[in-house]
Amino acid sequence: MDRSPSVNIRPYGDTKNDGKIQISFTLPLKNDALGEEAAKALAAKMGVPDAHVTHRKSLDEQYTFYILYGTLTHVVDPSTLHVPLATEAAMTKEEVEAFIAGHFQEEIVFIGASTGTDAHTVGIDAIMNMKGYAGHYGLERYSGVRAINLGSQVDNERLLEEALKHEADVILISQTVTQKNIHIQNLTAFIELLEAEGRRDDFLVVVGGARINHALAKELGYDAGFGPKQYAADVASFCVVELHRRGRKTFT
Amino acid sequence: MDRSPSVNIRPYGDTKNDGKIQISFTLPLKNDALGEEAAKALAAKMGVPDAHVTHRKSLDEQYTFYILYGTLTHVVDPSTLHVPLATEAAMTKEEVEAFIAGHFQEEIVFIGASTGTDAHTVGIDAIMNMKGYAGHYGLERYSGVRAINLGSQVDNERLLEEALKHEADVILISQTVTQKNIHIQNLTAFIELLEAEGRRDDFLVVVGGARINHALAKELGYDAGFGPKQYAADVASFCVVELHRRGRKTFT
Amino acid sequence: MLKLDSKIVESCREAARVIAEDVQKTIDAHTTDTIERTILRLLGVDGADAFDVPLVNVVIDHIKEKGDLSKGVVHYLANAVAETGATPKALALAIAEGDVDLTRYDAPEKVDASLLDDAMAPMLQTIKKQRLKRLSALKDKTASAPEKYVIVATGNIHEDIEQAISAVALGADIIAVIRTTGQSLLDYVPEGLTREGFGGTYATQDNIRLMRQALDDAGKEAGRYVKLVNYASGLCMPEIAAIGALERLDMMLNDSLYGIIFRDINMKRTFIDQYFSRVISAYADITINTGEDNYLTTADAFDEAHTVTASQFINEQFAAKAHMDRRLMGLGHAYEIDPEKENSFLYEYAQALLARTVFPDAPLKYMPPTKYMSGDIFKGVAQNTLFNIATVATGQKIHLLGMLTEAIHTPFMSDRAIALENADYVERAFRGFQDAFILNPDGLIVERAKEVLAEAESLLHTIKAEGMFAAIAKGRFANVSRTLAQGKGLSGVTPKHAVYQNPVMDAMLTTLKEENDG
Amino acid sequence: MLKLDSKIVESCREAARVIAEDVQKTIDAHTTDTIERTILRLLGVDGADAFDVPLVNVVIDHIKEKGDLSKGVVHYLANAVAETGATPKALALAIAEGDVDLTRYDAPEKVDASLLDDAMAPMLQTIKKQRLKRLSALKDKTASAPEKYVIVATGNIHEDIEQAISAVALGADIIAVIRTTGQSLLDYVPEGLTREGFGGTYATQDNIRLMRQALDDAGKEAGRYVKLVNYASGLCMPEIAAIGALERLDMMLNDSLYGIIFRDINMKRTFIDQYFSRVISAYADITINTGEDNYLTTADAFDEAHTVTASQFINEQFAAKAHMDRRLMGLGHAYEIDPEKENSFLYEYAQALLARTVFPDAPLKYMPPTKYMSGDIFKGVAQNTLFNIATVATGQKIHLLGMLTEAIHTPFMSDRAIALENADYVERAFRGFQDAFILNPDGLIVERAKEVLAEAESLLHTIKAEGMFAAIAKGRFANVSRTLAQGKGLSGVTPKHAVYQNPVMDAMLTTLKEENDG
Ligand code: B12
Ligand code: B12
Ligand SMILES: Cc1ncc(COP(=O)(O)O)c(C=O)c1O
Ligand SMILES: Cc1ncc(COP(=O)(O)O)c(C=O)c1O
Repeated sequence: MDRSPSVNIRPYGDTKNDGKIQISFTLPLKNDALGEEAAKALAAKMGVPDAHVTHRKSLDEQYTFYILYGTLTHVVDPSTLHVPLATEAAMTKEEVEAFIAGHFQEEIVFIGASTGTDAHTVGIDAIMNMKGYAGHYGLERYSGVRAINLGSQVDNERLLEEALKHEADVILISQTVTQKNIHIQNLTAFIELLEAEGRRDDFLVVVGGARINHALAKELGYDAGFGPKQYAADVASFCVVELHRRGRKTFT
Repeated sequence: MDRSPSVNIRPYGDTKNDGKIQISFTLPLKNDALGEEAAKALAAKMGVPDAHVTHRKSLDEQYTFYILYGTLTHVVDPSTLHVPLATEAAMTKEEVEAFIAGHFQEEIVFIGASTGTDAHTVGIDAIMNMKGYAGHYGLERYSGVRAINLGSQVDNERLLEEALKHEADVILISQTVTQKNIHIQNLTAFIELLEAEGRRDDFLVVVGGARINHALAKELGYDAGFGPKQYAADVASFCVVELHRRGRKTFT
Repeated sequence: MLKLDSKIVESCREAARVIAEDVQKTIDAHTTDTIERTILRLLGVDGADAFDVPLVNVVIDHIKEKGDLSKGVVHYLANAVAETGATPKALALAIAEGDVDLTRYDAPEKVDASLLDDAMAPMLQTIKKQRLKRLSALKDKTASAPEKYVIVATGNIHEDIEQAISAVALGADIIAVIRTTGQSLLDYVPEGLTREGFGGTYATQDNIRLMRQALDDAGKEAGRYVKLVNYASGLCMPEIAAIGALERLDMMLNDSLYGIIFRDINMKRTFIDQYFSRVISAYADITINTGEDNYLTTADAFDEAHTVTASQFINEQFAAKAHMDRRLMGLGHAYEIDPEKENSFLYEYAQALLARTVFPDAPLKYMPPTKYMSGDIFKGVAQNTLFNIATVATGQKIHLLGMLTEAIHTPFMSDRAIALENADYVERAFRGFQDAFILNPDGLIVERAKEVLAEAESLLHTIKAEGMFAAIAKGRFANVSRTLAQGKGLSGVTPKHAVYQNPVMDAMLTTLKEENDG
Repeated sequence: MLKLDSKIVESCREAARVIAEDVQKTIDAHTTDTIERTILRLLGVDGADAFDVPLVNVVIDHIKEKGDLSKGVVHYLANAVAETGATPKALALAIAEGDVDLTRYDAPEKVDASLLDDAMAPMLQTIKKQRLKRLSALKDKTASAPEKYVIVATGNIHEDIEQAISAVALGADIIAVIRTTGQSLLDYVPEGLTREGFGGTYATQDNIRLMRQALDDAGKEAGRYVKLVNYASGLCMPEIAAIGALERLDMMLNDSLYGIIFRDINMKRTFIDQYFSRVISAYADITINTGEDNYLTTADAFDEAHTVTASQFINEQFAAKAHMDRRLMGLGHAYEIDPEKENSFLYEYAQALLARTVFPDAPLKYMPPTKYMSGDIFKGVAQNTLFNIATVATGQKIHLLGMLTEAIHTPFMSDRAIALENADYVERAFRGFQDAFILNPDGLIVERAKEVLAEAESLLHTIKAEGMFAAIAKGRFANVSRTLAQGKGLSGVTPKHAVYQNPVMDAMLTTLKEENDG
């Protein structure tokens, strides 16, 4: 069997390019044959012309949940795709430490917080605290790094104040609650604050969280974004390389 | 809250028209950031431009399973949809019996089988046998009906032979195995056989099974098709009305 | 049930009693802004001024500005009501308009608080009526199976109702309206119906009333009483408790430790607030839910299991101090052990059974897996299934259903439906579990339960020695450290003046004491 | 384990022994087309003629046309080989070309079967080698946890391999290649690699060999031996058993009752075939899987539970007659009780434990829910989770994993991955279950197990009285009735002539008897 990736990729169930796909959603329709047709019609618009409704369940008189299986007609060519990543090949902790020792005159100061009304600290702690997460030590444990973790529910204003006070090089922001895009509002507000204060170029500003990725971060005016299964070494790699590129604190 | 169905329906998560949808599929790509982009690109083609890959799991080095959530931009207007159903308002067993007593001179003969290599009998038994299924009696229990169940793995040729021998009015076929569309082949062959023998108009020919519906049945040249959660009364309703319409065995 | 050494259990309880008693000294010596606002609410003051500032805030801010809140709002209000003949609400409106200066009614001695009886009586009457309504609605109910508890959290009260109706149709017994992120840090209770929240919906009196009505209607259709839950923990603990009592909430999240640890609320402030809020809930016959389960989201559920048990003992004593009946103490625990861990189910079982055994009368609130839920919804269903089994098999009472999308979003209508169906299925499939199996007295589960209890005992004695405030500062709960002088809301704490009085709490306590003796 | 009345168990076993003995008389008196073809295969005949007809079929059809199959193929072949000096395969090719008439070698007396020893020896040698290979690969394996068994069923052997490699990477211990629908009704074993099957893939020698190689490779990478399974039941039972023995299958679905009931195969034909097929598997040290689980797809799993138990007793005796070691008897049972039923888990538990207790040495094959699986994949995950728990908690051996899409399609790669992850999770979470819990001797589970055993005993005695053939005609299994004169394949049954000999079976039985005595 030829296992080399082809150009036009389709989903796979049990036969190459069979396009098999599973979908589920709720429609505000009562649980009857018409609703089932509506579900199939939506699937058809999605490119699944042969969808089977394998299950439909009334959620109450006006709502029905549908599970569908079918064949997706769309294809994707991975070679045309761009992967928005802050750092392609992250260094290990030791490599980051060596890089710092080899390139910078002073220690690098990271200041971080979970901002706004967000009370989730596990993510920022995972990146910053000694202990780290899932076997990856946090920045506090890195030689050449000073890590200041302000905790959660920190106002944008206070975060900037503290960053200035500690002469931070990098500002780390964590956002976990994303319902109704509250994180977008809050993250945008911080960049606006930095710009209003004329401080945008004084820091690398990095954001992370379960629903954050690099593309979104860039879009919002951040230098980088990190999400699930990314750890201190990933952020640190990006930051030290970028700070070095900007000539900050580097050997002359 | 206005609970009347709107014209343009979208999926519903927790806010009217939010379009929330869940998708899963496997791609023949290794588990990395590029694969994730490919998954999102496919979702975008499906009309889910903001899909989040909430999970990706390596199935082996060359395959990855993705779970996505996102917002579907497509809408559907249920008023434009046609519901292909054999019978809109099915009668109860008693109503069917009364209808037969009131309209036909003789008893109606149903002959049924699970055909080809299909060994699944539970479906055809559900329709035909005394006991029925899920609390719905089978045709054998209907007064005015003679039900002959040939069981499973019955050749198309033998089915026709027996139908002629018993002077059946209705032929019932059950098909459960649908992999690689084997049922389509088998069902098509039966209609071709009927036509070749010049017998297509001698019977109502009805098909049923887990993946069968009326639209498919019509497409294949059958008079009707029935699927899950349809029972003897549904088939009987359709058949007696249709036989009556065709003037078969009816009072003059 | 487990066979435990009753001496150890008693030793835990005794240590917790001393710990709570020690904190109670601070509680008794202070009042807070929200306590004073609560008194006003229970004297009939509601609504807001032209700038949407709640009238109760207007009045208390007014006293803080012009007078001395340590004397208590009653000190100013009693004579004002007596002299003007106006109701507290009318006075509040006048203050908002700038027409009245309450501090004019200051007096050197304790005022005659019974001057406010006319204002207070109808409010207490309302609470009693609501209590009776609930009791009679539930009187035929034999609480056998766990009660299925689901949350709604759309941010929009109208959508919340839409979602709740579906949940009721599918068998939910209890609906909790999660609060929007950040509300617990607001030092006021917002007003009106709201359509914009994040990760939850504002807890306002109007929102609660609307949902209560919707659940009463849906419950009528479904042929059963559906319970409503909201959240008191935060800077407005007693106010929300009062609103809950008036609007017939049936359960109330109510735990200072949650606020301290996870919201960085000042510990003094919230312990003081918690006391009054629990008195109110006890009086209104509202079940409280405590938040020990949350510890396991930041601390390891296996290693720190005993901190949950210890905290339950302490919360029991805090509730007892508020004269709360045991049957209202919905102490929290959770199914949060890493699914990678060998025998995770058995350890969870041990923990759940330990809680049931030690607190036999408490309607324990049992939280589903959250921390180890991931974007893999199919694995999530399996995790929730195991949790549901533990719930049924150990006979838990308040069964918070896990959502397969826990790691993704606040629940969709379909997520809840899947959860309810799973819970039903497991409940049916395992109903006779306790009849079929006996615990091996030398087996893994019994051993683990004993171990956790022993560790809890040791922790409780340590805390007894160092005091609750120090224990929190040392990060003994949830691995989070908070100090006495730190945290939000400290400025709202005031030592009570010699003339201070809280006739509302006194009235409630009198009733509660009578009931307990009766 | 259950404490059961050993007298009842013995009474069941004794009745089953009589039942099997009775059927054995018919078995001993007959041969069948496929048995004769099997002998040829084990004398080295393979391949097909120009029209893709397997040579073994060519030869047997030739004898049926020109001679008398009741004398057996050996009767004709022995002298032909001796006289021509050609191998059986060369002769078969010549017959296919029309160059040889085997019936020319007819003889009035029994021929000297040892004339075929040279042809037989290398084949038996191959089987022994394969057996040794398996044994040495498995020798370090301590069979503790249930072995995770998944199916592939794409219809295309190349895709099957693709799917199997993924399953191995994710922890599968056993891979079964499901056969295409209808193969069991073919009175020949198709030849070559195949890419077109429906609901499964053709079981051909080439397909099996290719998959065996793929699993050996994947297993090497994964650091463990991966078992391969295929299906013998049907019209070619012993032939497929022979192919399995030669190609190192590790397990073989092998049950006449399945064929009779679900494939409408004539009972005489398939009982006769089954005997030889089990001798071959016993000789090759291949575990058989029986099909009692299937009964519960047409009969109610609760009401008819005892029919499964009774059938297991009978299958045990049929296997014993074939000199099969108990550790090769993968008797089937299943988790098929309606999930709507109260205490479904506990009843399933009782049934699973009953089987484990009554057949302590048999590596029971435990089937997941199939009948009550629906298009609701999320509920399906929950059903499979409960099944996995029953598997681990009762210590089953062969753990067929349930698929969340059971009601929809043969498994996708991702379905299997979800199933494997679920099984792993449950296995870890419940490992110490048996240490933690003791069965309540007066509880639901024990009571139910006793009830089922008692019903099984009564059924076995009824069958003993009426005979197996009559019992099947009465629809005692799976609610399906089949009669002796009905069903597919009857024309392939021939009473043995006085000169009939089967030296292959004799050689195997001799070895097996020696082993059993040793
Ligand atoms: C633990 C938890 C809590 C704890 C938080 C304790 C604490 N001190 O952090 C408690 C119990 C207090 C809590 C409360 C609430 N929670 Co909460 N909570 C969770 C939970 C279970 C786990 C989150 C977690 O710790 N993940 C582990 C960490 C390590 O992952 P992570 O944050 O993604 O971090 C990783 C990366 O994203 C990245 N990263 C993260 N931050 C940063 C920053 C930088 C700079 C970088 C480089 C990288 C980075 O690195 C980390 C390691 O890879 C999730 C559900 C779930 N299973 O995901 C819900 C969840 C996040 N909570 C939620 C909600 C709504 C709330 C509440 C608002 C409502 C309520 N339930 O009462 C409250 C209030 C909190 C508030 N206002 O913020 C929702 C959010 C929904 C949404 N998408 O908007 C979730 C998804 C649950 C749900 N389905 O409803 N919660
Ligand atoms: C029971 C069963 C079996 C039993 C069958 C016993 C018997 N005597 O019927 C046994 C164990 C023998 C079996 C064997 C096989 N099975 Co099977 N089996 C099932 C199972 C578990 C349930 C099917 C069932 O009985 N449903 C209940 C009935 C009542 O539903 P129904 O057929 O849909 O009927 C309803 C309607 O469709 C309608 N209807 C049906 N027929 C008709 C006809 C008419 C005229 C009308 C009007 C209405 C009607 O009315 C009924 C009531 O509403 C399904 C999985 C599942 N949970 O669905 C797999 C399943 C159908 N089997 C499958 C397969 C592949 C096989 C095998 C080929 C492979 C194997 N596993 O070895 C074999 C061989 C069978 C063969 N060649 O046909 C696949 C089919 C995949 C596909 N889509 O192609 C399934 C889906 C399992 C899977 N995921 O792999 N199977
Ligand atoms: C006891 C308790 N109170 C309150 C909350 C919620 O508080 P907030 O509204 O601050 O998120 C929780 C969260 O689960 C809790 O357990
Ligand atoms: C014992 C046994 N043999 C054979 C089969 C499959 O037979 P077929 O290939 O005829 O579908 C099964 C099905 O599960 C079985 O249980």
